[in-house]
Amino acid sequence: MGAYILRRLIWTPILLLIVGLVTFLLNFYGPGDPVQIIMQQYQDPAVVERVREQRGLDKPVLVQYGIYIGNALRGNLGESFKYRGQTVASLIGKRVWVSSQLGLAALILSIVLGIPLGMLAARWQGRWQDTSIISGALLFYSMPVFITAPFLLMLFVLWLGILPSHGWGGLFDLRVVMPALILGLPGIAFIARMSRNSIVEVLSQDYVRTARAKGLHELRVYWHHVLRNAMIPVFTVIGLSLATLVSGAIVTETYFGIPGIGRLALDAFFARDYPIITALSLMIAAAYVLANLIVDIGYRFIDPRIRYD
Amino acid sequence: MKAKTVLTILMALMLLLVGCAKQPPAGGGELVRLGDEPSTLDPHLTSDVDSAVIVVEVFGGLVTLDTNLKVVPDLAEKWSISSDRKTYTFTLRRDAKFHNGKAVTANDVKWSLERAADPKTLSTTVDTYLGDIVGVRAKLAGESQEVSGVRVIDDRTIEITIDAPKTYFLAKLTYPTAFVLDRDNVEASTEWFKQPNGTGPFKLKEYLPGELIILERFPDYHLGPARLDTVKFFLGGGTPMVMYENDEIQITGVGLADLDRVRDPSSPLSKELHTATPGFQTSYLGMNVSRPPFDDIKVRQALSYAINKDVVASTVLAGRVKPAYTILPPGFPGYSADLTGLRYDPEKARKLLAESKYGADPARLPRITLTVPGALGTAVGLDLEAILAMWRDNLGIQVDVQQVEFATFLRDLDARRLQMYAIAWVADYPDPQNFLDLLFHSQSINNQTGYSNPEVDRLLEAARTEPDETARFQLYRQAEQIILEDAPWVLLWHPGEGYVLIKPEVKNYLLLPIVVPRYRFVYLEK
Amino acid sequence: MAGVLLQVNDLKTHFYIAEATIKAVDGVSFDIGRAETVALVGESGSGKSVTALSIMRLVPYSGKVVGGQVLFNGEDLLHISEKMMRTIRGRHIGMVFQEPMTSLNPVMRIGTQIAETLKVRLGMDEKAARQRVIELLRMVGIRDAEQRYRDYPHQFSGGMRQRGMVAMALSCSPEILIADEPTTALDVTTQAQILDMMTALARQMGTSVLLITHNLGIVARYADRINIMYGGKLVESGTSEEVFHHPKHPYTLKLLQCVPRIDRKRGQLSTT
Amino acid sequence: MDNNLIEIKNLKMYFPVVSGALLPRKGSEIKAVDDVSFNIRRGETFGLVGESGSGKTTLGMCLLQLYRPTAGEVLFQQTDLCKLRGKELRQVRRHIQAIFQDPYGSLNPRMNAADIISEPLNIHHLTPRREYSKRVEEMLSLVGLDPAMAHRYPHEFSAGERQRIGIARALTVGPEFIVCDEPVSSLDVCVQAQIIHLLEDLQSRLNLTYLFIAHDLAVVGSTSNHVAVMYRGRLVELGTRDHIFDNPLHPYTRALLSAVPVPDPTIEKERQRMAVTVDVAEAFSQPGGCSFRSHCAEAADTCREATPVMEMKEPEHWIACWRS
Amino acid sequence: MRSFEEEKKKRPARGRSLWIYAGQRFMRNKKGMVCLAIILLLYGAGIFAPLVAPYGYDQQNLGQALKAPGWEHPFGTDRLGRDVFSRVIFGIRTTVIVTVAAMAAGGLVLGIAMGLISGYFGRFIDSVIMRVGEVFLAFPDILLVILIAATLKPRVTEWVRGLEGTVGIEGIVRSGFVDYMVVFGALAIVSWVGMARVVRGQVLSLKESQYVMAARALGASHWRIIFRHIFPNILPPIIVLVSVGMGSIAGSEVILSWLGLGVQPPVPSLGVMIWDNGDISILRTTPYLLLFPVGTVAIIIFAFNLLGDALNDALNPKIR
Repeated sequence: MGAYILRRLIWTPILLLIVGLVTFLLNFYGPGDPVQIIMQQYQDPAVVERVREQRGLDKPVLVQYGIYIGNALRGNLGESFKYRGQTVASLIGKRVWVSSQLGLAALILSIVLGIPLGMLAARWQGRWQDTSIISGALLFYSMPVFITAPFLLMLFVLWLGILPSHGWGGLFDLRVVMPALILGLPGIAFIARMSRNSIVEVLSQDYVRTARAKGLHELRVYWHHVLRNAMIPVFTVIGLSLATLVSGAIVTETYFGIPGIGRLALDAFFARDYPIITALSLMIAAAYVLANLIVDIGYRFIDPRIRYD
Repeated sequence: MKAKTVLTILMALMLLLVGCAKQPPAGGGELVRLGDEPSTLDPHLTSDVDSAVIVVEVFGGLVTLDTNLKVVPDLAEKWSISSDRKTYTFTLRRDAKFHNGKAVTANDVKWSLERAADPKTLSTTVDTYLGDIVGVRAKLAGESQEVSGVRVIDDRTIEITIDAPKTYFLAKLTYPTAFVLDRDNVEASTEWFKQPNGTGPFKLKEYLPGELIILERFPDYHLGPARLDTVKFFLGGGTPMVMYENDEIQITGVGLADLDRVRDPSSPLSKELHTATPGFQTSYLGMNVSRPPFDDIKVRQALSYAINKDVVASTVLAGRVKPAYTILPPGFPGYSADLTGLRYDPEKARKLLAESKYGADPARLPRITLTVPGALGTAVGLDLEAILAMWRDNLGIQVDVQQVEFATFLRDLDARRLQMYAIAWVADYPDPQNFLDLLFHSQSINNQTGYSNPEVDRLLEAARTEPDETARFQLYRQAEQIILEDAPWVLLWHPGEGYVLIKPEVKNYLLLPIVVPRYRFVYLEK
Repeated sequence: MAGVLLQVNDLKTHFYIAEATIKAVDGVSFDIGRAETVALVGESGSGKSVTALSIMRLVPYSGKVVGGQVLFNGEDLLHISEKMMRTIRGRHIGMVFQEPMTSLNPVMRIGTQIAETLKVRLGMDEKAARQRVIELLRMVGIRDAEQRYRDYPHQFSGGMRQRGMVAMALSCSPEILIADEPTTALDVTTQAQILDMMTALARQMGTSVLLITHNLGIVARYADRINIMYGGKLVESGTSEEVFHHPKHPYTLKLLQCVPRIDRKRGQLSTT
Repeated sequence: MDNNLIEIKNLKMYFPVVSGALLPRKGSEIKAVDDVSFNIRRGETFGLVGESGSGKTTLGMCLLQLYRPTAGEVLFQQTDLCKLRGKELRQVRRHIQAIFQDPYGSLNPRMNAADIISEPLNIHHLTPRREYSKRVEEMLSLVGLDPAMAHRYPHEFSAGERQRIGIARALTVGPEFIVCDEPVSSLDVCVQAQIIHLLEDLQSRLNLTYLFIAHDLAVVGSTSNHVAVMYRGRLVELGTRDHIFDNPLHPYTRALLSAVPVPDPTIEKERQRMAVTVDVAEAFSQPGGCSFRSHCAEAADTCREATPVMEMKEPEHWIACWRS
Repeated sequence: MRSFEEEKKKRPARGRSLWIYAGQRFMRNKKGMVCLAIILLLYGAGIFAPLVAPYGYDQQNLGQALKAPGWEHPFGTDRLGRDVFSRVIFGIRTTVIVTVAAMAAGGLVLGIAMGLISGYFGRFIDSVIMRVGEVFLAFPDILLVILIAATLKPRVTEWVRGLEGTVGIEGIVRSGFVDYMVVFGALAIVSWVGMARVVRGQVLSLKESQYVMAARALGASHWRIIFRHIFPNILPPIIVLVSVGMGSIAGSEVILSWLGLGVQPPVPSLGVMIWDNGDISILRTTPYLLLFPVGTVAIIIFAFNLLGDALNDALNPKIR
């Protein structure tokens, strides 16, 4: 186990280095020039050259990358091109936190609603309740945010008038309800479906028959024998979705005026704001690696059969 | 040039003297509205509207513009111009203060101008706005430490020398690049602009990037303090109409889809609807005159004659724009109402096309691709779709549309790779030169259509040095006339009246086409 | 034979798969006396396992007991409530399944799984249950029972898992132990140990055993009486001497002839 | 010993257990087959018995070169198969074939019987394509199946029929030697008997040589001429069928035999069991010495100190035990 | 439950492959059949859009703008007076093109190929492929799509347009096929990993199966083993994944339109129609502009997902 984690931890920086390099190369060789975008119509070649030189953009790409990594190791992620004068860390830091909280709220919502729905569907496996739960979940899964967001706004803000329409106040603020609901809906559907299939699978296992042959009450059979086994694959999915938390939800954040990372990321991409792009892609990659590690370690606790060595 | 979606450049500052006559009534409180994230709050780096909106409230310069686009004093109380029209001597106001109470001196002005011209500052606008000052280019090139054209006479007097007599120089000084900063404040930290010490009517009380900006009244403002206590800008975005109707914000623009509903007299919202003066902007479809079929002037003219802009503007866009028949927007210096442009005439269009070297058969016409910038959502508006349909119906020409992400678009535009492209030009400063010379002179780097007419070049060059304004404008009028006839552009729209909803308690909120420090006049009436 | 403990009368269990009805158990009758070992023998698909599951009312989803009686102490198990049935399962009828690898919950400790029945069915507290489980583990021949109590199934070998299953099945000293192919998946030496241990314990507790197997060798060694099944029906019943030495049904005869025996040589196998 | 078709010399098959944090390095190894030697004569059935984990299937895989052995030689007609590569190996495969245990898993469920049986012809280009169907019919009749069933799929056959198709597939290329890896262990007894009978019949008709791998002593006893007993990767006893079954010398062989029940209540109730105290899989990690010693009633100090080697105790009867 | 040999013998099973059985099971699945019918209906309508749609997609009538649904215009008209029903039908045609282009772009093929190679050959190749895959998984794909697709797309379309001009055909670019090919081609570079992992897992277990062992013992080449023995047996899970994947591709078109990466106006796509009208103001004033396209997309995603479920039941039956 320790060796496994160590191996993963050694692989992580290598992976991050590669991801960073790929991003850098894409930035460098991809079309579009951040200076040009900053300059808009002031395309004075002398000015462009001056800014490029000051920003170190005229150096060979590998040198630029080396400098970037060197600075990053010292905790300096550089300065944004578009948001001039602002450090990348100050731009990203708080927004990641907001996006993560929102993602977490959505995740919790989808777990809290998804798993019980899946259990109910599995309980009535093959009957109309099963079909309607799973179809209903799927229907919401199929709804783009472009319709759920306006609809919720109409319902909660304009008709019922019980929720504010925008802004962010943390996990324990009313304003989290709508965006979390919208982000959570596909998750609810996905987790419900997955739990349902997993539970159905586990129900046909021999040890469930053993548990019943022991004369256990059906509830106890579910709670002690079915659920924990059935949740192993569900856990993987939930664990891996942790990685997506930090990347934010562009459309939803825009609809509800949430100061999250999604919109910043998109704007940065379009403005070729390399320092932000690179920092974000490194952050997302790191989150992915971390989520994987959490899943792997978590497995060890859920499923005693797994051993890494 | 630049798309509507991407942020435009600050044009001018306006000083409005409205309300100065009366004593300010009570009416403090907080004004809440949506805002866009500023790229920067450093005036010397400011080059976009979103930044300028905040910057002009917090900072100020020697001069600014009034409602008639006349340059009026700000930190300077008066100035004199030497007889060779190259040297300007400014006298500073006695009561001009920074937010921390320190008086503004001539040394502050000099230091600020030199900071803007310092290559380390990385200002992208300094060449354009301060490049006329003697010594600025030398400092930018690293050849000198000081700007020789800026001289401190005494604490309250400063002298600025420019390289040649230029009538528009004072107007350029109204731009944030020329704003005055406090040296101690700037040198305190790299992110000093998050606690700026400006000279504007408002202090920056709080700035949470991506979330909000709160401005607070500066009680000692030299032109008379603001009445509002604070102004709050939400930067995170949201759904404006809902926010407005839910009383979360007090001002919002009205979109096309809501316009009918809001304009309906039975709607209570109709009483809160105001119209804004159009901005100085022209949107158009540029044609690369070296690429077939646009190498034939008749094809270009035919395309212009074949579209009924009046119908599109009034129905599809619900009157939110005005059809453009001239390059210069109405009300712009040098605008002449007697230029008619190419008006809708399908018969003439068909005839011109038939006369062109490609003939009347659209199948023989080289294929036309219209490139449209912008990434998020459809950059291709309904107006363009309507125009495409008119070309198809009136001329039988099927134009393909290609939507291209902005960075790539910009590069292709500069490389003159684009056959036909949609874009808009917003004036940087109120002078016809900013439109006509920049965009149509054959040697201009901004001439992306490749349009070249020796007669036009001659007129434009003559206008550059013509000291008499009337004569200059006459030269520009002649040039514009020729350009309109040569039709390198399919002119589309000038912005029409913008519709804005303002809560009834908000008073004296001025709807202006340009960025000005406007919040100091606003008051709330409970 | 000290009276009949379990009597199965004309049991019928059908499966409904894809519009076809499969009569897995088709009119089976037999009985088990107290402290007796009765074997149910048949090839795969003969319906012997379904019979056992029908007795326990654990027939899977697609199957259904459609007729007959299962009299346990005179009471028909097919007609009591599910709640009553739960008190029978584990407490009065224990069961050992074929696959030791999959029949134990992989994420639950062995000790916890065995203790579960004691706590639920006998109402023992944690401590008493634990004591009893350790005792049971020792009885079924697991060394270091205190440590092994905390092990997970995957830490046990196949034979040990089956010992654990036996401990679980016998934990409440049931009147009947149904052993469904308990050693098929195990090596021959392990098989002998487990069966010896299991029957010895059953005898000690006075528990009757319903031994379900396809292995005639095992039957010969452990069963008092034998029921041979074929195609869902009983074809022959009798004491083991009767069945082995004087088989009446041709199927029984064939079965006996097919079995390879270590005491016979190459080429002595019958293939009729 | 010209009569030997197969000679196995000091065969070893170790599987590395990968470990290490930085770079995967070889830690311990699992010695699945450890220094095994024996010969198989032309035309005989050589039985290999052992319990699960004894390495008997690995040995069969090594023989087939499906695993490449760590060390040792597998001589087939004096050619060392372990040294063959690529095309040469492919050609030899024609002569050495295999029958597998699981009648459900050994046939590709997406191919019908004719495809399965004709595939070897296709691989080795033995017959023109137009003769495939004739050949398939021949093979089906040979293994006692109705040629009309050629276009059925595996799931449409019974377990016994599937095993016959597996045999037909092995025979299509005309092999001399067949590794039968537990060919009947998952079949019902009567089907088992039929398949064994078929194998014996084919052996005499086609002059085949079998390596018969099984865990069921009774099956091995009823089919083999020579029998080898394997325990934890090593051979412990090797001899003729009668030697092993009537006069077992190794304590493990004896324990094994005594554990097999005889389907006769009269005999069975008189038989004595040899006590095997500990569960087999439990005492896995004791290095050196006789691996059976912890289960052996006769174990002594020598058994702990050195690994016993095979010694001939009587003609054609070898055993690896210090105590006999 | 073991299978019942006796019963089986009575069945008239004569040379019917597992595919046919799966087909029969699928036909009995009402849910699956309904979904298949819906998909066929919608796809049929999309493919034959010019015949099905009552109006052209760009047929404007400014005098008939913003008419609520009625007899003449079942889904109403938009601000340019175009028939929304016809535009939805043509939008479905774009969805058909999107799904076909996504398949043609090869993310699927790449994933399967990588999974097969990785799982089958194992060892070093496996480690390399899986490591590379991890980098791609960790890489934010939207970045790649924007940087590659957004910038490459104009070049590619320009090139194809030139090609169209020389060959004398028209409409390939206009249909959006090229756009989507480029976008999904870029996506393929990152998205193969998921499929590769599924395939690899399947291959790893099949590799040890006895019929693969038997084929190896027969001297079958690697390619024969991969394509005759392994590939057909990993198809069922792939088919299920593809069905569900088609749904998400149809859904992703909305996001692609939002990023400006889809078909170019005036050719409609459901995504463009949703994005253009995905606004609360539209929902309050002219909801039909939004609801009909959204409903259509939802039905397509929904049907593909349920179809996937049904295919799964049919192809990977488990005895309950």
